[in-house]
Amino acid sequence: MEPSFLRKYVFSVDHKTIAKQYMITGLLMAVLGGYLAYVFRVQLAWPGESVPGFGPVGENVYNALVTMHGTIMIFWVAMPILLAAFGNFLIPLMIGTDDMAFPRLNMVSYWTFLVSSLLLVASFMVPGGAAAMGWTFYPPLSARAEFTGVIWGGHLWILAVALEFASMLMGGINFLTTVVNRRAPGLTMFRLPLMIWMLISASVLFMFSVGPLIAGAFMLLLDRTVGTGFFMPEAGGDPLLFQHLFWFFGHPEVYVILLPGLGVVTEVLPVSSRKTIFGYRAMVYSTIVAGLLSFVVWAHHQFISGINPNLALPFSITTILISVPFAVFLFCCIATLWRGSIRFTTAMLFSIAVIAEFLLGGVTGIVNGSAAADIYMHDTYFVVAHFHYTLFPAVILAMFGGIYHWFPKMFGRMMNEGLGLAHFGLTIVFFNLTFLPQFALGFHGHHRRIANPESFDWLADMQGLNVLSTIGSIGLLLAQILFVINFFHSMFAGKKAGRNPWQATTLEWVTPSPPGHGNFEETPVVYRGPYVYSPPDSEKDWRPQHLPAGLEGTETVP
Amino acid sequence: MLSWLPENVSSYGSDMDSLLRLILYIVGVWFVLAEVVLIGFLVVYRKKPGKRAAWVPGSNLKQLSWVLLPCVVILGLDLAIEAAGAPVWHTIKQTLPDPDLTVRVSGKQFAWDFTHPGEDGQLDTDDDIKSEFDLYVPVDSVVQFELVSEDVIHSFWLPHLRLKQDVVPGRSIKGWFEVTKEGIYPIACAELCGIGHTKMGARLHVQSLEEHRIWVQSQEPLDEFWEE
Amino acid sequence: MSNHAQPLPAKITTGVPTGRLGIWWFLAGETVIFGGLIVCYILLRLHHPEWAEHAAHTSWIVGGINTLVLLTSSLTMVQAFKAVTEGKTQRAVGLLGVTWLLGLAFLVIKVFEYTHEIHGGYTILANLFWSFYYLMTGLHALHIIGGLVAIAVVMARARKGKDLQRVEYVGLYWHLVDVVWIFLYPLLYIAS
Amino acid sequence: MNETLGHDGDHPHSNYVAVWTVLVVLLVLGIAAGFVGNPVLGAVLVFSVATVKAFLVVTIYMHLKFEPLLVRAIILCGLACVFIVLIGLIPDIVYGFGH
Repeated sequence: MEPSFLRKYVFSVDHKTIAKQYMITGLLMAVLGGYLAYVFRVQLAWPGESVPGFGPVGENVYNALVTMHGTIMIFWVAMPILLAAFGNFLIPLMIGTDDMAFPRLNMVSYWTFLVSSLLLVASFMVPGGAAAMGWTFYPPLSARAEFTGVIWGGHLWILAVALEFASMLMGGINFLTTVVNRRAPGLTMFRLPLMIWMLISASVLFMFSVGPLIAGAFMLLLDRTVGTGFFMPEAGGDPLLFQHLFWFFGHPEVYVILLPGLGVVTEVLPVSSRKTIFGYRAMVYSTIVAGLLSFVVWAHHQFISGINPNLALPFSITTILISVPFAVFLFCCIATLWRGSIRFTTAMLFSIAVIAEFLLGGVTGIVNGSAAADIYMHDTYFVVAHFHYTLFPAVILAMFGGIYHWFPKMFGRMMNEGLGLAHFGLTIVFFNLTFLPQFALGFHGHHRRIANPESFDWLADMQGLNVLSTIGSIGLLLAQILFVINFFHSMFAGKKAGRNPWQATTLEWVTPSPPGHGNFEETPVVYRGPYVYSPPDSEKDWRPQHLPAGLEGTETVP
Repeated sequence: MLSWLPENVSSYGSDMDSLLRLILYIVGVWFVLAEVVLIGFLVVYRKKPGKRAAWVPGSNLKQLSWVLLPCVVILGLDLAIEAAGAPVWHTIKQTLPDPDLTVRVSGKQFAWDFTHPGEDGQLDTDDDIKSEFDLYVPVDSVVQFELVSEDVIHSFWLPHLRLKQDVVPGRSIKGWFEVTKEGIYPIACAELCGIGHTKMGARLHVQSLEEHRIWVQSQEPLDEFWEE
Repeated sequence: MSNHAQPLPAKITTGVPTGRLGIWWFLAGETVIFGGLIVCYILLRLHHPEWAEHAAHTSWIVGGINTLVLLTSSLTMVQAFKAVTEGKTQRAVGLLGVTWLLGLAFLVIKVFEYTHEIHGGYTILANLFWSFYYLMTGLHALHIIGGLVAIAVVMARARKGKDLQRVEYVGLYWHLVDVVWIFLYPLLYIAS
Repeated sequence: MNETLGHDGDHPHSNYVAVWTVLVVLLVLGIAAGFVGNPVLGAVLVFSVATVKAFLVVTIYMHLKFEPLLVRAIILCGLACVFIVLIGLIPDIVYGFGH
């Protein structure tokens, strides 16, 4: 029986449809977030000028723009696309099952997310405009409407974020239960593709870190609406309490959106270099260590926020120690390329770029992680450049890598490689043009979140760098038009993809492209680890996970 | 990159600059090294006809040591960076030398209020000198400041002094600086504090001891205290 | 990670039914939320010893009765689960009904308590202690209401002999709400 | 979600009424501890009793003691996070800001 249109495409319980819904919603939100970035970048380069396509940017409008840009990119782009979309699409396929453990919960999770997105978008249109307290939402600024003049925008912001958290929690419960309980026969934890490890690590981190912030959000909402004083010193509350709750969540949250991106890299690298991943277990363990450490580093966001100065050193040490597991991870990625046979597909180029650019984000993190150096660098453009160099590769570049890689599986057609190459080149050039100058601005002491750099004389001679950065950001946004064209054109007119266009070994490539309802024609049985490429005892350079010994290599190449 | 730093005029600023230099050298070397290796691999091991990839799973310690040994070095360098940073942090944030002058800095939306002691050198007395936007301190003297906020969180930011400290309502946070060169330096607010955040700035006037004494004498004491 | 095929492991899943595992993940999330809230309260409470006076205005007798009600409802809930495993569906439905009524009784007592306190001038804005009091007990009461809805749904299905495994799941949730109250009671009513 | 009862997920049952009796006794003990003169000792007693009560409900009513390690680990991780927050914030929130 064919399900009705509504059941099939709208209120679907199929994990693949839900994944696509998440992806489309996330990409639309990314367009909005990018547009906001365009508006405030133009304001920063040419302060006071009317921005084409927007109009003049007032100071509170500027604050709202940066607040919403941060909020949207973290919670409505990174999380839905990397965690929810890739997670929903890949988990059942990669572990060889027909669907998530709780398909209806999955649907509820998406619709909760959609409602939260609509609430957030609606907050631009209410009187007073959108929230303008910074994406970190520090009280007291956020605890009383009169401090910013934004009333409904702030309420809606909290409500939307709370719903988004609820949606991601439901998704996380689903992911974890599915991976723990529904793996195909023979698929032990250490035969899971690394992407699955990254997704479940991210879900665990999210689930255990978000609780205190949800409690904090309840308190903040009461402070705003009822007038209680949980975070107001005159009532006996403490503003720093919220910062602690926020960053106890905030740092693991960075890894929640980072790990799935690194997971994409670990999937694409072996396929495109025809070589098994280097140090599978080392990568798994370093991810777990980094995840554990992420719970004891949160105060590094608060070195100069008035916390007890004696706390800085312990938190600084734990922070800098995080560089070790990530170094293990990245070196393993690089070592995977050693003596490989590298094919430069678009997905591979994006994955390599993730490593190359993330390295710069990683090493500059040391500057911020050192408590003393952070006295100077905190809240400057150096921090802005640093976290864009970590999050842009891990979120946006990895997202593109993942889409170019799994698009054939999602839609049954290949994306255009020529357009993909052009998209890649322009994206990388303009990304660096946007954010490299910001390191220099940070060194010069240009602090964040000011609408007009010309308010301060000492910043005047660096204004050229602001202009450069803005030109880069405009180019970066325009370059994405190529991706949009490629995405939609390939969806309908791309070259038909077979089951396994990349000759990859993991289970998702066993299914038809796109997989039908129920995914697998028969439950696959897994005989080996995920990345058996170019094994020494075989002519073929790949050996799928599901083929029994003796039958390896019998699968026809599509 | 260090040439982009604004001129340093504080006693501890040069320590900060050397720390930044040290960190940049260390991470710079590693960054370049990693990128060179990465790009080298990409070039050397690109797909060539008849050449197939090797089987290197990295599952034993011998192979893994290629990755783990550099990481041990990184761990050592991390600790070296911490060791270099700890004294700087200690100087700026964990010590309070005996002050030659104590001032109170009060952040509010969207201005800085400064309270200087009068001729008696004490705060909260009749001859306190208040000023908005202008902080006057003598050169080569230890200035202790007490940060308070009247409304939201601000951040007391003096780039030329390499000093930044958030100002939190409900807390009174103490710190210190010593300026080594006369002149006028910008003060900004580095924490988003509302609509006027962009323009929330002030000036630090660093005067010679003699000029500062004359300035203190020439100020009118506070009116409100006369009436008491 | 060898390239050679290895024999299949005998058993790969945890042995925990999927639904129950999902509930446990959910409960872990709830633990962190309530835990975070309780930690905030404890921290500020330690900072403000003077809150003891305010805490003295909560009634330990009414709170104690409510604790007894919830403990008893947990007993009937777990007995309902036992009845299900023994195949006594009608007995299970009856016990669920008793649990439901006890939950309702808890809410009714809570409403009287709130009314009394608000008439005494102790509103949510009276003091930060009372803000915490209303936030924590209110959030807990919302969980009770949610539990009542869930129990009603499970009861309706169980009466027809369907989805009996849900009796256990709703029970796990109900016990967690009970555990939260076990901590809220001394925090808000007793310790002064 | 289509499991039926009777497969390997089942637990043995304990004497729930006896546990309930213990819980009620503990409740009375907890209230009594609130009237101990020394506030520190009183608080320690009250919260020890509450912890024992919670432990009984979780292990027996919720059958945690029959669950595999994974399930216990889930709950313990949650509690560990709560404790990290508590310990990490004491220097700042309890002693951090003055009057």
